[in-house]
Amino acid sequence: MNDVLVTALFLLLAPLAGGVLAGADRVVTARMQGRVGPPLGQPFYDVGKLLQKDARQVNPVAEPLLLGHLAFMALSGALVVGGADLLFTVFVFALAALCLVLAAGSVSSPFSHAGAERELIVLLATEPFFILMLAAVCKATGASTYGGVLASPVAVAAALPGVLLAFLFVATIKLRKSPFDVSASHHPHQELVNGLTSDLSGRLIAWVHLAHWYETALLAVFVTLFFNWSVPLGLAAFLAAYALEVLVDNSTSRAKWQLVLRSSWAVTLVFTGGNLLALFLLAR
Amino acid sequence: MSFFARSPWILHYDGSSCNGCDIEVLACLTPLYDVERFGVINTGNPKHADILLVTGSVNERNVEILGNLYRQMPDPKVVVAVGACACSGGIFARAYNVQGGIDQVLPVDVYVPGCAARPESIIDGVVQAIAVLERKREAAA
Amino acid sequence: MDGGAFLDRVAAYARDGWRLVLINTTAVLPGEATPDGAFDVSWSFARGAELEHLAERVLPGEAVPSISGSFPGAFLYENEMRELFGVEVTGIDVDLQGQLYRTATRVPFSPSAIRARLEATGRLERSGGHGPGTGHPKPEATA
Amino acid sequence: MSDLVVLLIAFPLAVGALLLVVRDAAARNAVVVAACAVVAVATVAAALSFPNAPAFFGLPGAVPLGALDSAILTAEAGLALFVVVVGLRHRRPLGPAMALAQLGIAAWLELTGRLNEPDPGRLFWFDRLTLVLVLIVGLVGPAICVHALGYMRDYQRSYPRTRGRRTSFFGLLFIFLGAMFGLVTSNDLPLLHVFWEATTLCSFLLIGYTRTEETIGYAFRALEMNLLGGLGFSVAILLLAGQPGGLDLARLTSGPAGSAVLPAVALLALAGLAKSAQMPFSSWLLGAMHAPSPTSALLHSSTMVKAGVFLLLRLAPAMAGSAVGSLVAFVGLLTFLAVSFAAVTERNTKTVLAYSTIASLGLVTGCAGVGVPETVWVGVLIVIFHAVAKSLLFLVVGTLENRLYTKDMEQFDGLLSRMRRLSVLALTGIAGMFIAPFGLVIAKWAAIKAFLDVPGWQGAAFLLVMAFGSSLTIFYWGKLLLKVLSTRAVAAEERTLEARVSRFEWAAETALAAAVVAVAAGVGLISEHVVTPYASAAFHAPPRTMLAIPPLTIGLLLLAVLALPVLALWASRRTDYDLTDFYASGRTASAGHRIGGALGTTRQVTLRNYYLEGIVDGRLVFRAGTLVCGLLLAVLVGQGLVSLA
Amino acid sequence: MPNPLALPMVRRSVRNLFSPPATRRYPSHVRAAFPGARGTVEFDLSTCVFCNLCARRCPAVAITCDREHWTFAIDQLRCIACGVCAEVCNKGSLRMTTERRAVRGQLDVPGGGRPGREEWRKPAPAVAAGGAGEG
Amino acid sequence: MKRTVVPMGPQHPVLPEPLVLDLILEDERVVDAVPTIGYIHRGLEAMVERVEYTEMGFVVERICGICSFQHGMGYCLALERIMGVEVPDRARWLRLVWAELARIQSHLLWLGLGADAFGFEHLFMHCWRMRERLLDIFEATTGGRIIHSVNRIGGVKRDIADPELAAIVASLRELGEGFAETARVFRTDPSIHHRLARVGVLPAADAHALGAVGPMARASGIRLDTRLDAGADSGGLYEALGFEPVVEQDGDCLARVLVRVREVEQSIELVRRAVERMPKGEGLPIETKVRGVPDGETFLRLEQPRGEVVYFVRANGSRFLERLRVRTPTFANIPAMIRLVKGCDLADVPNIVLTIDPCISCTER
Repeated sequence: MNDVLVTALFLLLAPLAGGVLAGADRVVTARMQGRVGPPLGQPFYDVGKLLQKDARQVNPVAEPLLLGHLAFMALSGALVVGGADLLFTVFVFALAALCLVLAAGSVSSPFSHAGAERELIVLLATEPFFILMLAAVCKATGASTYGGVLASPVAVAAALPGVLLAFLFVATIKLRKSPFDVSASHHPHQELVNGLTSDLSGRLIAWVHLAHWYETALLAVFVTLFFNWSVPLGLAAFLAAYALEVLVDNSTSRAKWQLVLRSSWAVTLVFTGGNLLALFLLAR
Repeated sequence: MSFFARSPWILHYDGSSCNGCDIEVLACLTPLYDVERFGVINTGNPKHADILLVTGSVNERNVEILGNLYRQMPDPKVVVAVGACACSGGIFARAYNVQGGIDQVLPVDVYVPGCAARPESIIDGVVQAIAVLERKREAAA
Repeated sequence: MDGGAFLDRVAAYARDGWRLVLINTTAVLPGEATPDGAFDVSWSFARGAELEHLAERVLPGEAVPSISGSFPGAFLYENEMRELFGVEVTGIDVDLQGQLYRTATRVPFSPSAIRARLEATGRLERSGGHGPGTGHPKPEATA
Repeated sequence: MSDLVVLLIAFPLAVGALLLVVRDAAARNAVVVAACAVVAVATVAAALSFPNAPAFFGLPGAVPLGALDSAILTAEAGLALFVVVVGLRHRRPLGPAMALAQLGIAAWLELTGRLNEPDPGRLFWFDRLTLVLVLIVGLVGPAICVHALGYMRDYQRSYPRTRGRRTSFFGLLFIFLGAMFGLVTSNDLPLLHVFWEATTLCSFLLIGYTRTEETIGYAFRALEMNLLGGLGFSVAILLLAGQPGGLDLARLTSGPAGSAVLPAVALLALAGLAKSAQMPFSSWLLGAMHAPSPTSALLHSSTMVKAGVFLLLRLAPAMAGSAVGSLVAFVGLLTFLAVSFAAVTERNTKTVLAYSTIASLGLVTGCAGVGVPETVWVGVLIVIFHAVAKSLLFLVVGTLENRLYTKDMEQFDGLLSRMRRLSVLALTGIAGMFIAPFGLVIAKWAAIKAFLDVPGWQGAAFLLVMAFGSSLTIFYWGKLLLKVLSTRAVAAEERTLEARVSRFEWAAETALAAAVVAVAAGVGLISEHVVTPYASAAFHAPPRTMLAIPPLTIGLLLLAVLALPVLALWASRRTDYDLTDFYASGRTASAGHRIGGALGTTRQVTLRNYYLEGIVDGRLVFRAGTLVCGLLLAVLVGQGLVSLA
Repeated sequence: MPNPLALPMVRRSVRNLFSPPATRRYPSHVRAAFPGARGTVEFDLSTCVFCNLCARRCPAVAITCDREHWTFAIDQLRCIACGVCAEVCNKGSLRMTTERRAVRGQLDVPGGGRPGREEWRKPAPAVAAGGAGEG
Repeated sequence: MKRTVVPMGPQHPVLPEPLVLDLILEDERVVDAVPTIGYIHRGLEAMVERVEYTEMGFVVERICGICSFQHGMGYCLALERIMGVEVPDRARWLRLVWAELARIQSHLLWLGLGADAFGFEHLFMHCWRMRERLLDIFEATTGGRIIHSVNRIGGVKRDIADPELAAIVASLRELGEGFAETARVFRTDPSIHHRLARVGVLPAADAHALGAVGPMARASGIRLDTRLDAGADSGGLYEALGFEPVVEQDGDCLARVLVRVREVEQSIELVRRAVERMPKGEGLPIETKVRGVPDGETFLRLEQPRGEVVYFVRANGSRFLERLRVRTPTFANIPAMIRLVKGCDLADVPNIVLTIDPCISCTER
């Protein structure tokens, strides 16, 4: 029963929290750039408007896929907090990302296509990390569910410092922050003209926004895995990490995808792989 | 106020402007004018945009482009002519390759005068465009 | 014009370290010397503070050789010359096929186009009787 | 039971022989369809009569064992003779040499009487793994044969020179199926070896079907690599011949192998690795891609390579905990990783499918090598899921190839707009390969969980391989999906392409697509009734509960995933969209997917997938993997040879 | 190659975050115009003698000065505020002020503004050109 | 062999002005690029037929809204040369001050656009924030932020009072102190180096052969600056200030950025020295009254922020010029840009296009 309640709460609150965080992100970004910036509720106004606006559809396939993106993104978070097997959720998470790739790629337009390909590369760059991260968490705690990890006496962050470090790196990619916002960007001057969402309009963009809010919430949940002795501490750590991402976002240029892929694999291999190896060697 | 008034996303197209008005449009985004205060995002993509800001006049070649951009914007949408050239052809109205203001091609809702149009005027124009956007949404609803 | 000798001179400029500064065309309206109009074409080269020009008068229908062999950056000037003035240029290495400007008025700087515009503004009598030489009308009364 | 098994072996062989002489197309179609029906019914009957416990049996009636022995020897001699003849005719002496060596071993054993008499009641072994393989061979195999009826008609239009050989093609398909049935049911190693070599020979003939210089080269490569494995098999028989009960597969694999039989197990594993196209033997399967698509489908999904992993899975309890097991595991997982890298740089669709097959089999091999109940559970599941999904994909690609005259996936642009039905079938197959919660993803997930318990650095290494390999899998399948799912404004005539696909092809593909969904939906049942009991029996210990996700969740997820294409199809009835309304920097787009281009031209918008140029060098990774795995195998074989000496 | 971890812009980002924004909050705060700024050309009918000099010299042809009907107009949407007219006017009837010219709506423009071309105002064709398998 | 076709432009957010590039890609490597311009062609050279030479300056300074001051100045210089007008000293120095201010403004604007092209939004914002200081100076001294209309044949229309000049120098010093930090970002930021270093390398020989000018040529190690060579616009003033052009050697995108960064610093210093050197005092003449009509032709070069601009003017003794030809720096730099785009990555295209600091409206007129 408790699981059902937590799942329902997540499904309801995650977009709210994600939206507020996105709004705070925009305000802080503006302030870092010396501007006033939009009101805190701006992301909600944007989504509200997008839902009211006409949608020009280029093909009939994109919208179902985008709804799939939203649904699976919400589901993967819900599965985690709802007590499903952690390692299984990573595949649902990947499926959600894939839906977005396919929605963009289903339009045979050069910019959407390039965005889709880059998002696929982003998936390739981050997926190994998420698999290894969850495997490491499971290995360190001996648990296989969110509840199990929280109940474990092992302090995950202490056991997995390398993985946590790598998480910070990979989160930059997943949060679409500079220097790793290669597949989509809210910055106006971008060679891909938003890439993934180039050919979406109206409510179709709203689905992408909502899904991203769920994704942000899921990343927050992932951080609480590391701070399994105190969920509030985990959330605070996530906020701190997010603030750091915003700072880096405002202090770097956008990298090329080749660098994103190479560096993310290197970080995954060295920090996550190294930590995992240590875990296995010390386990006996 | 509906969501439209709080989230007007703009698309800027340079018809055949001298860059003067273009850079003033861009300057509106930068810290000293910061139109993001009004929820404005410079989208660069007609499919995301609510307001089309056009600088520069119409010539033979950009008729087609302007038409495509306008058509690709989902309803409701508003066109703002920024600067003398976009409003009327300005000083270049008599040049052989200039057909005149963009209202030759698109239904212009707001005219922003000036050569170059000042950022304050452009902000005025956007604010007025938001009101037009709101009226159009109500009319459609 | 003697195309071969001209290209040799241009090649000498390239060899001696000059750079191309401008290829300029000026339309000459029909007059006594040039009943169909003509073009004054000049090629300007610079080396440091030095500046030298090659000038040719080209009659309609006459072709000008491209100098893009010696100065690869020349193609833009030459395409422009052909598109705006109607001066035929032979052997451009990057031929833009008349798609550089795609003006509404074809060849807007041809003597006849200029003449038509001048007539439309009333600055030129439609009969077109005016003095020799550079061709443009002498100042009419600007009361 | 035993009657059915003998029927399953003998009937296809007989039909095959019959088809070799039937020249009339209509008659052939009738024979093939009828024979397929019989095989499928017999397969189901065999499955239904499975007594829920491993069964051993001999030949029905009183066939004297001596007759069997001489039959085996005769068959071996016949096979060797055939290899010698073709090998000499094409001046490829390596194959004949190995075939003669095998014949020599068999003959020596037989003539010197060193071969222990097999237990007449234990010639055949039918347990749950056999059940799985029999179902795959007996259901997927016929589907491929039916598909081939339509496919080969069109294929001959593309390759007119092969016209006369259609007869032998269908005959070979059935002989292949018969040999496979024999292979998966045999318990006596010399008997198994005959079927083993028979499949090698069938694949040789099928790969070289077009008889161009190129395909003959590939056919010989396949022959030689598999004969090398077969030679290992022969040597293993030689080593085991002296051991009491050593040639009884069930006894050999009843538990961890002692040091006396371990070298033989290693050599048997070598045979399995060669047949399942693991590195360094992967190149034969890639070469086999040049054969007609039914051949590819057959080799990849239900026969040839499945025989390899079948043997490895059989050997898993024997290899467990030994260095042989570790070596096999590393070969499998390294192969998985290396070919996944290679696949992302490949644009020939069939080659991508081939890499994916090798990768999946690598995973099975790895699982077999790790040798714990959980990994064997995973391995068997992969075999099942892979067989249905991959056969479907090969058949669909075959159909596409005959319609579009290309295997280049870059030419599949706008497939959804051009061939809607085929796209849905392709989507189903691709989804089966890598989308949660279809079987292969369940299997990968379970493998990761199982590897978590592998102690020491190996566990970490396996997990790294899984993490990177799985991500690469997502990348190359994702690219293919992008092509299949893409829409574009196409010319009207392109939308009639589908109309010419034969009903044989539709029938086979639809059935397999249904099977993909069915096994995904039934994964809980399959696990509970087949795979888990098998793993328990093989290791005398039950695997940990593997499906921690409640089957209900998987079912719901499956429904959600399946809802996507349904929604998409439903949505495609809408008319409020415009395929030319894409963003083209303000340029005018028009039908035929053309836009205004530079310099006043119009330009067709073409889109090309990314191949990670400059980041991943597929050939280099493939070569490196081949080299490393070759060294590992040298160690493996070295052990066997040292003990022989 | 610079240090990959040193991000020199971080200082500016942090400093900005904790300082007030540089934004001039137009329209709630309106900055006074610079004294010599060229804003609007103002016309005083009472002193004008309709000499037409301004109209002839205006490079943008924004002035219509009709001597016969005693009418005078400046098209503010065409005016480039170069100041030539004010400079040449002997009577001081034209004056350059620092005031910004007002933004106009469609209805405020003489003639109501042109409607643009008909074809662009139509909705996009509802035909799925080569729709997915509609054939 | 199938390739991706990316239609970049005419409307593309990376391109501030309409410019068409058909990019043919493999992965994201540009294997071919077909450019087209011509969307901003107005035909303003032909406006000499309808606008008298006295007002033609207003048209010329609207060739481009970024280097507007130099365009107005160049037109006046050409006419002054034809008509043999001597410009008062103070006016010449004032023109130099405005020209350098315009260079700072233009470079800051460009540095911002360039930063946005490689995805550094904050840097864009910051450069444009600094640029507003220049615009305020311009508006206070000329009456216009963008289009200044302060030149006239024979001199300038407005004087800047000496205290105001001192204030400008002080303001620029403050700007320079702030800019030092920004310059350090351009010089040392690793993410900028990743995007710009060794990207779009134009060797000196190619730069020369393709006729590159301005910062584009100077970044490739060519000491080419019209302020130095022709002396047309300054009549020796720059020499008096000890001017030496900024030259970088690498020829890549980063070098082109750094040339402009250094020129901002240089121009701040040039303004300071010019204010020091110029004749001071109230009521000094700033313009020579011009009478009559021009007759004859001239060929004039001067250094705009983007490089060498060429004016060819032919007058025939009427109030209407016979021919005006403006060859802007971008026109000269486009061949080099086209060469650089081939073989780069899609993500490099904006950087390469922008580092020539393209001004298409200049180019097409």
